[in-house]
Amino acid sequence: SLQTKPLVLGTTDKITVLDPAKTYDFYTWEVFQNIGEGLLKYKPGTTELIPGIAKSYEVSPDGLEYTFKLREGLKFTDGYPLNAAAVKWSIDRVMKLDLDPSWLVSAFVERVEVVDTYTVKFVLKEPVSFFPALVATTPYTPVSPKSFPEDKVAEPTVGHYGPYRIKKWTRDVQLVLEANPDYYGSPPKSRLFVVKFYKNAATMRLALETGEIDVAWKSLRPIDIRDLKAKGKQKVLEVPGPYIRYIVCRCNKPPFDDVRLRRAIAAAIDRARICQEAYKGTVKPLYSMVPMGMWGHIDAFKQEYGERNLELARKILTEAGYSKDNPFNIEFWYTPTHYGDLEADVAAVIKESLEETGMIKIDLKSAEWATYAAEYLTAGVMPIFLLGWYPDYIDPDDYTSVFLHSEWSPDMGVFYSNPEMDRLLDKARTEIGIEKRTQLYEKIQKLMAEEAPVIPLFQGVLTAATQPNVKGVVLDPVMLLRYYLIYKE
Amino acid sequence: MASLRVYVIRRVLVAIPMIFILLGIVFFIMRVVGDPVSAILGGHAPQEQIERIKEQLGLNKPILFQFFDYLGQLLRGDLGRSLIWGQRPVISEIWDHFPATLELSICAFLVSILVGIFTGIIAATNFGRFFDHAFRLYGIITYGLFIPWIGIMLQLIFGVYLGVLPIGGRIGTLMEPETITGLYVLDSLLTLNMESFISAIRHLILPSLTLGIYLSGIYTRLTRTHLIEVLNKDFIKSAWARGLPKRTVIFKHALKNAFIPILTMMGLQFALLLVGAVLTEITFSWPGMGTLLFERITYRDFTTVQGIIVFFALIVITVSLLVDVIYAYIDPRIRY
Amino acid sequence: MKYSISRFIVSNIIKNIFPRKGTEYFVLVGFILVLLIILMAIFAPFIAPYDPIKKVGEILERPSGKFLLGTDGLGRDVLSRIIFGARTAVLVTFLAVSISLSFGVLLGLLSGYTGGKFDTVFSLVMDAMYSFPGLILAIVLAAMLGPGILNTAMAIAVIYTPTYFRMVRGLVLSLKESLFVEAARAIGAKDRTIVFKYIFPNVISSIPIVLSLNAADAVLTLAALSFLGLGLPAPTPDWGFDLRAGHAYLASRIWWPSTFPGLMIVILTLGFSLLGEGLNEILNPELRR
Amino acid sequence: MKNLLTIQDLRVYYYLREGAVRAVDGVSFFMKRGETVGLVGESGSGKSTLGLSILKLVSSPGKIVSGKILFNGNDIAGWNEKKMRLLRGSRISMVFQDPMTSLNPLMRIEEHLVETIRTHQKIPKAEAKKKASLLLNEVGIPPERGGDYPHQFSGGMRQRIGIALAIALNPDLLIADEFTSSLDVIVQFQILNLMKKLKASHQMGLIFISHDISLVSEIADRIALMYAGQIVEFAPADIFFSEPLHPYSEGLLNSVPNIELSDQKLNYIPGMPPDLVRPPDGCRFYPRCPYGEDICRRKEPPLVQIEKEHMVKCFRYDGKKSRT
Amino acid sequence: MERKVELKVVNLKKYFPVQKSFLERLLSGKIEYVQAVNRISFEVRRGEVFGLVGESGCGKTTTGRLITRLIEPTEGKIIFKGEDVTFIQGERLREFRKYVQIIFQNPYASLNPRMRIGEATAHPLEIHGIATGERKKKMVFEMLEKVGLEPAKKFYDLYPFELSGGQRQRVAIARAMILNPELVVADEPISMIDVSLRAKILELMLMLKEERNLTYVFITHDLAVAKYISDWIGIMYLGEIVEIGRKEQIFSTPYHPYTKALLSAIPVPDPKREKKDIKLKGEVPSSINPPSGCRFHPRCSFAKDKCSNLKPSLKMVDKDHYVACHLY
Ligand SMILES: Nc1ncnc2c1ncn2[C@@H]1O[C@H](COP(=O)(O)OP(=O)(O)OP(=O)(O)O)[C@@H](O)[C@H]1O
Ligand SMILES: Nc1ncnc2c1ncn2[C@@H]1O[C@H](COP(=O)(O)OP(=O)(O)OP(=O)(O)O)[C@@H](O)[C@H]1O
Ligand SMILES: [Mg+2]
Ligand SMILES: [Mg+2]
Repeated sequence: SLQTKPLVLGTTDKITVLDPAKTYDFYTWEVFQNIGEGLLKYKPGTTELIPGIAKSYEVSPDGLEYTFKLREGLKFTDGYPLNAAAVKWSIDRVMKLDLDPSWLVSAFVERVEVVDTYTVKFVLKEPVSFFPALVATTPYTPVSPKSFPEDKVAEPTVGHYGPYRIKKWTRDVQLVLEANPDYYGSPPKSRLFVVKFYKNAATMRLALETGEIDVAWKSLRPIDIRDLKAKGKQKVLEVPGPYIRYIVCRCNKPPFDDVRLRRAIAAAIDRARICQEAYKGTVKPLYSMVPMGMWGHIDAFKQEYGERNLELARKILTEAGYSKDNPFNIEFWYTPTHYGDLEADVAAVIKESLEETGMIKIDLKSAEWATYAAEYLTAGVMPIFLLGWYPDYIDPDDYTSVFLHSEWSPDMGVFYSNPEMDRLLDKARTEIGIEKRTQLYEKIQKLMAEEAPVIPLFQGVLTAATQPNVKGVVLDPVMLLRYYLIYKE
Repeated sequence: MASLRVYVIRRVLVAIPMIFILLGIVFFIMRVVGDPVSAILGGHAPQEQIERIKEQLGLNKPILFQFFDYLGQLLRGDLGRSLIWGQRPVISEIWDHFPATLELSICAFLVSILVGIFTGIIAATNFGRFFDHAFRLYGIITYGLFIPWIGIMLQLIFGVYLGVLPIGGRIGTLMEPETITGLYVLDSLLTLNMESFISAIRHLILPSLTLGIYLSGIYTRLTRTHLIEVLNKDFIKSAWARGLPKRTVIFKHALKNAFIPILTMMGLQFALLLVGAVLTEITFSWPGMGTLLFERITYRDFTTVQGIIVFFALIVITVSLLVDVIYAYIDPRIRY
Repeated sequence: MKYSISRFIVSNIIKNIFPRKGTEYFVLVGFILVLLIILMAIFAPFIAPYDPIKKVGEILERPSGKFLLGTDGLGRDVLSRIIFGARTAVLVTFLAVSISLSFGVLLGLLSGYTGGKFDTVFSLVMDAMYSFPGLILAIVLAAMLGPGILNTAMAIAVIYTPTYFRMVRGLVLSLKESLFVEAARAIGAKDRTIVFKYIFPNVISSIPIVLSLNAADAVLTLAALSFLGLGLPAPTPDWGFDLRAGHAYLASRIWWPSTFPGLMIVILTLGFSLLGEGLNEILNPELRR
Repeated sequence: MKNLLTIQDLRVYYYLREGAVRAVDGVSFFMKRGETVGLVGESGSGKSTLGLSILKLVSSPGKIVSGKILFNGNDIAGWNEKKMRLLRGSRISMVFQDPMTSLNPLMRIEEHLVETIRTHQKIPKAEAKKKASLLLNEVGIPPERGGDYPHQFSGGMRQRIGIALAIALNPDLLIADEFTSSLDVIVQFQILNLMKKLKASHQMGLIFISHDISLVSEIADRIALMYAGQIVEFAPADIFFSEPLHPYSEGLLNSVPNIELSDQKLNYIPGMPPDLVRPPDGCRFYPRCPYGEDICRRKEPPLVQIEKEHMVKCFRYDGKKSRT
Repeated sequence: MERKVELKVVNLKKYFPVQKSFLERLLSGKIEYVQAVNRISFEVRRGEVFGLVGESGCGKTTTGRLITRLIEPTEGKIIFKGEDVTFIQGERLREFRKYVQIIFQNPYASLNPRMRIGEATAHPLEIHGIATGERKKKMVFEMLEKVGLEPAKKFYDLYPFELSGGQRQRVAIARAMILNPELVVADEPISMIDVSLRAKILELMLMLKEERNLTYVFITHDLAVAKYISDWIGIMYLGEIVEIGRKEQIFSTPYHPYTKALLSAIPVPDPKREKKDIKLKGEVPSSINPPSGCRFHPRCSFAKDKCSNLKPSLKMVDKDHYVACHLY
């Protein structure tokens, strides 16, 4: 019944909610990159922003007003015109609904004004250096007032505008996309694109091997990646992604209100072993919260402690009054239900590597994700625990302020507060000009390594495995796969 | 048949208190062990926000009122909305997943019944001899099998080593038949879509075998005991004494009578079928109710979990009702 | 009286422990399997070749002379893990069964003997719970209670209490109507005497059967909860959990981390079921067929 | 006149783990066309087993070990299942004790009859139905109730239906196993009368199995008294009741209260019947026998013929009626 | 010589609901009653045996259980030695149990399978605090020997399942007699015992009666047995007593058509006896909706119009001989 054989991509992720005002997870954002488009977008393969629905934009000298000129004559897939009014309506809707991702708009944008049919102006609350990056995020994606209700979350399959449009969507089973004939740009490389949702990575891998799917994307297990590489029948593409994992120390209460203990942990942790043993080398050790590949990154923790320094750790612990006979006893928490099956392994390796000091005694504790994230984390129940971070927008700010700024760090369970740090972060946020900001972030990272409220562990690696004839899989730090570039030869 | 109709009506009436009790149990267990507000907000929300949500959800009222509110809601067919993501109505989440579970359950049920009754008959008619012992053992062993383990073993053999059958999912890419009943096998037959039909069957084989084998042991045992019991009854002796052929005696007289207690047990075992289906679904990534339940529990999607349980409860009651009615239909003694 | 019941049971077991015919091997085999696993649990530290929660070899090594059943995804010895896993299984099963047994039997006796409204309501509730798919309740309970030995045991116990309740209540009801209880009343026995001297001894003899069949169910339920990650916290060796961890390596044809823990679950369950079946034959000779 | 049925030295054992239960152990007797043999004995003496073995329906673990069953002159002991099937229900039929359970609860009684008739006679359904109504009428059930289920009938009526089923094909021999013992006396009386009537009109032989010796006396022409798997006395009914020879016969008759007698002195037989797995070596009745002598303990007494049709299994008689 | 009245039953009635539980009632939509015993009255005199005869299901056992206060009557009075015991409870009921005992029909079910013979027999002594320790044991041994369970020492330690039916019934008798009761209700005590042993049990019961001047209510469905053991006989039909009289009167001059039918239906071990015919139609109707008027009228060949409307009451036809029938 199908004239063209579709390109099939498998993933173990899922579409949570197909509404830009509500969705706040990476995978659904990826879908919006393909069925929708922001005013600005990233050039594939880079972190460089290029025009999207907007042809161009201007910033007022005070950095408070951004004026976008839209492309003309665009239509949503429900036929409704995509103009300045629709953009304003969409942004207003996000702010009014006030759901999970809305802070990405409402924290920065004062209001949106329609200047003329194709010109729209964003008035900011205060200058934000990374506003264009924000504009490229999903909450800024315009949707059609015809298909989306103004006052509640909805998941229509029409009313978007992007290279693809939805042909059929069976939740948790598959998403069938077809080329959007009204798209301004070059049409997608594959006319028909199917995303198959898997619950189980092993199944997905077998599907790849049997040729049922063309691309396996987020997330094959390390062991499968190793196997596939070894077999060599499929292509395996890897690139460091902006996804990071780290340890959080609860800084406001004993024992980790004592900076020495945090430093001891930071020194004793064995990143290499975690990457090798739990992840079979599919992730990379990380020495700063700002991920590798992002401007401003320095290996701050390596500079401070070296790759691993057991001696230093023992020294600090001795200073803090611990010894082999009087070890530092601590509960270490992790969650088995959110970060994949390997989390327990990660925790076990951490336990071993810390206990190698001979002066630390770890009691591993776990809680399922809802309790972990919704209750324990913010209530400060867990003295030290594992967490992970996917960025909201691609800027060092998103990797630092949230953890280190006294205003937000309680939300992340860090409870860290340092006026000097707050000052540096605030400055870096508003400063325009990449040089100055780079310097600021280097300072921030150094201070972070000294104080070690959070201890970076490793950076995720983006891996996609494809059939040999598949081309156009562009993996980039933005982490959102552009389906419209993929095709089969 | 008027009396049968009256019986059915009465039986339905009797089911009502059962429904209340089950709903009550579900409701109170969920209230006792879970806190929906913190599930929605996370533990650190300010007090006034907690109060606001409580009021929105009616959680500030006494628990009995809450229960009656909840019942009222249920009567309108409203199971509430999911707490996460799109906050979709729970009922649509359920309808999305239920056909998959239904399809799997039906197939597994058929497998288990066919295998179970067949082996049971052989065991009973060979009472005390080799096949009897062998199938008794079969019954005990299968009952002790752990579904995920059988599943994984089958996946290893047929999916990984032989590579002949898929080990997950319901159907091949873009092969879904047009939705009529939601059961792929049936829909593809109705729309004469052979490609879909084959794919659906191929995907069904391993999960239904897993669940079917597990359940078949119970039917082996049931069939065996009840058939032996019936075969020892005077009316069977009397049937032999009248010179009726073996086929008639075993199938027409014995099996039909043995079927009545088996049917009752089927009703009771239905819960086991559901339990098995949950585990099978998770092992085979089958997009059904079990997978949904498991996913939502890990996200603490309180209302969806409650909705699913209520739905299961209603199914259980409906099935036991159905069983009783079929029972009354088969057995003339039951009709009052 | 205590003596008499135990003598009755024990003498019957001894009489049957060396079976002469087909199905009577059931109880012997079941008994041996269960005993072996209990011994394994008790003496785990002496039997296990390695520390079950330490990396002792390369990851995912095939079974070999060094690691008889290979290593798991973290380089831990699979054999040692399943040996220690017996502890978890035995302990949780024991706890769960004891809890549900005590509650179920007590409530069943009370409810059955007193009768009346209390009984009606109670047995309706228990029936409802019984008819409900148990594992699903257990999943919800376990998820809400969080991981841990006692919590898991509680979640399992809750769903099996109705089994005992129903059995005991049913027995009590029929015993209450039985002629020998009526005879006891005719000689002027008080209620308490009737319950403890006439009803209870007759109830207790059926308990071993249900108990071992239930233990089989409890093992499966525990395995299921662990398989779903709702059982004990890692890195406690736990068959269900290890089975699930092993499931990940399926596509790589790495079968040993999943096959063996699963096999242990099956063996222990089988042991309990065989024991239950056998006891059933021994203690209820009239049901023998 | 030729014998309808002759049983010679029949042995039927149940093979249990404890050993073989010798339920029928060397039984011989005969009956003529149209006669009634009353098979009497206490519970467990092997009456039902004997009855069933005539149809070769002894259920596992029971087996016919040896002996002859001559029916109309043919030894059916050696017949295969297929041949036996044709015999059952048509030439020899059987009525069972419990009218509650001897009919299939899920089948209308008419279906029972039609099924039986059509198993043995290839006639159209309608004709079989007509025959069924006639039969019901004959046993005193209104034929219009043919469409009812067994549970809708009372015990007596069900037993009548059982009889209708048994005589449906005009058998030569009817075996009735305790078929009135669950009925009340008055109904029992009615059924017994019906049986007598049918027996006469159908020219059937009847083996009437019962533990109630008084009841047997009402219908039997000959009495076969069983004790522990053996026939200890076989005699014409009037002789048996007036002059019982075997000590067991004597004891039994004396232990039954008789409503006709006033100031009856009841007797009883001490002890209990033997275990049929390990019966006593000599005479099986020896342990309970008031006249037991040494020889009785050592040797099994033969079944001796006293008169032409009177046999007794006791050393006290030696081919004559007088005691030796 | 007129003996003292030991037990008097007046208009005793017992209805059992058919639908026992709430759910059953809901399922069938109505409440029906089994009219098991319907206004029966009789007297039993000290030292005599009152035989209660009737067909299966006519309410004999129910009457026995009512008399021994094992179930509560729906209506009516039970007077034991001049005292109204219909509703006594607690200690007084326990005291009553010392004097009134019952032996059940089924010896396989009336003994606790988990209790040794000795314990079972001794239990009444313990309950009523009559004897303990060695004295108790001695009394039990004596009793066991008296009922013929010799050697008592051996039987003392056996379990019921190790005994035959006759032996079990002896245990039941021993247990009933050990308290030295005055009135014993024997509910078909021999019907489940082998024919050859029945006479022995009857003899034992008669011996005990003579020895202790006991009063028996002897329930049986077998007129021949009743004739053998009783002084008085009451004929029951469908929950009602249709005829009462001294044994000789019942057998020589039965009045009620039902009694007559019963008498002629009883088989007699004598093939030469001339067979009488009985003019009786049908079978016993259900006691849930019993016939109106005289409950026997649908089967009676002498029934008149009156019989279907009016319930006949017991009328004296001779001295000590009562009949409930419109014919007289
Ligand atoms: N299926 C069987 N398996 C083993 N033993 C059996 C079986 N049927 C009968 N017996 C034994 O065979 C013996 C004779 O049994 P049978 O039923 O023929 O006696 P019966 O005279 O008909 O007794 P009743 O009057 O109780 O019906 C008994 O000892 C009985 O226990
Ligand atoms: N506990 C009860 N509940 C309901 N109905 C009962 C109960 N006990 C007896 N009946 C009914 O009452 C009627 C009389 O029963 P009862 O046992 O007194 O008769 P019976 O004369 O002793 O009969 P049998 O000779 O069979 O022992 C029967 O119809 C019986 O079904
Ligand atoms: Mg018999
Ligand atoms: Mg009775």
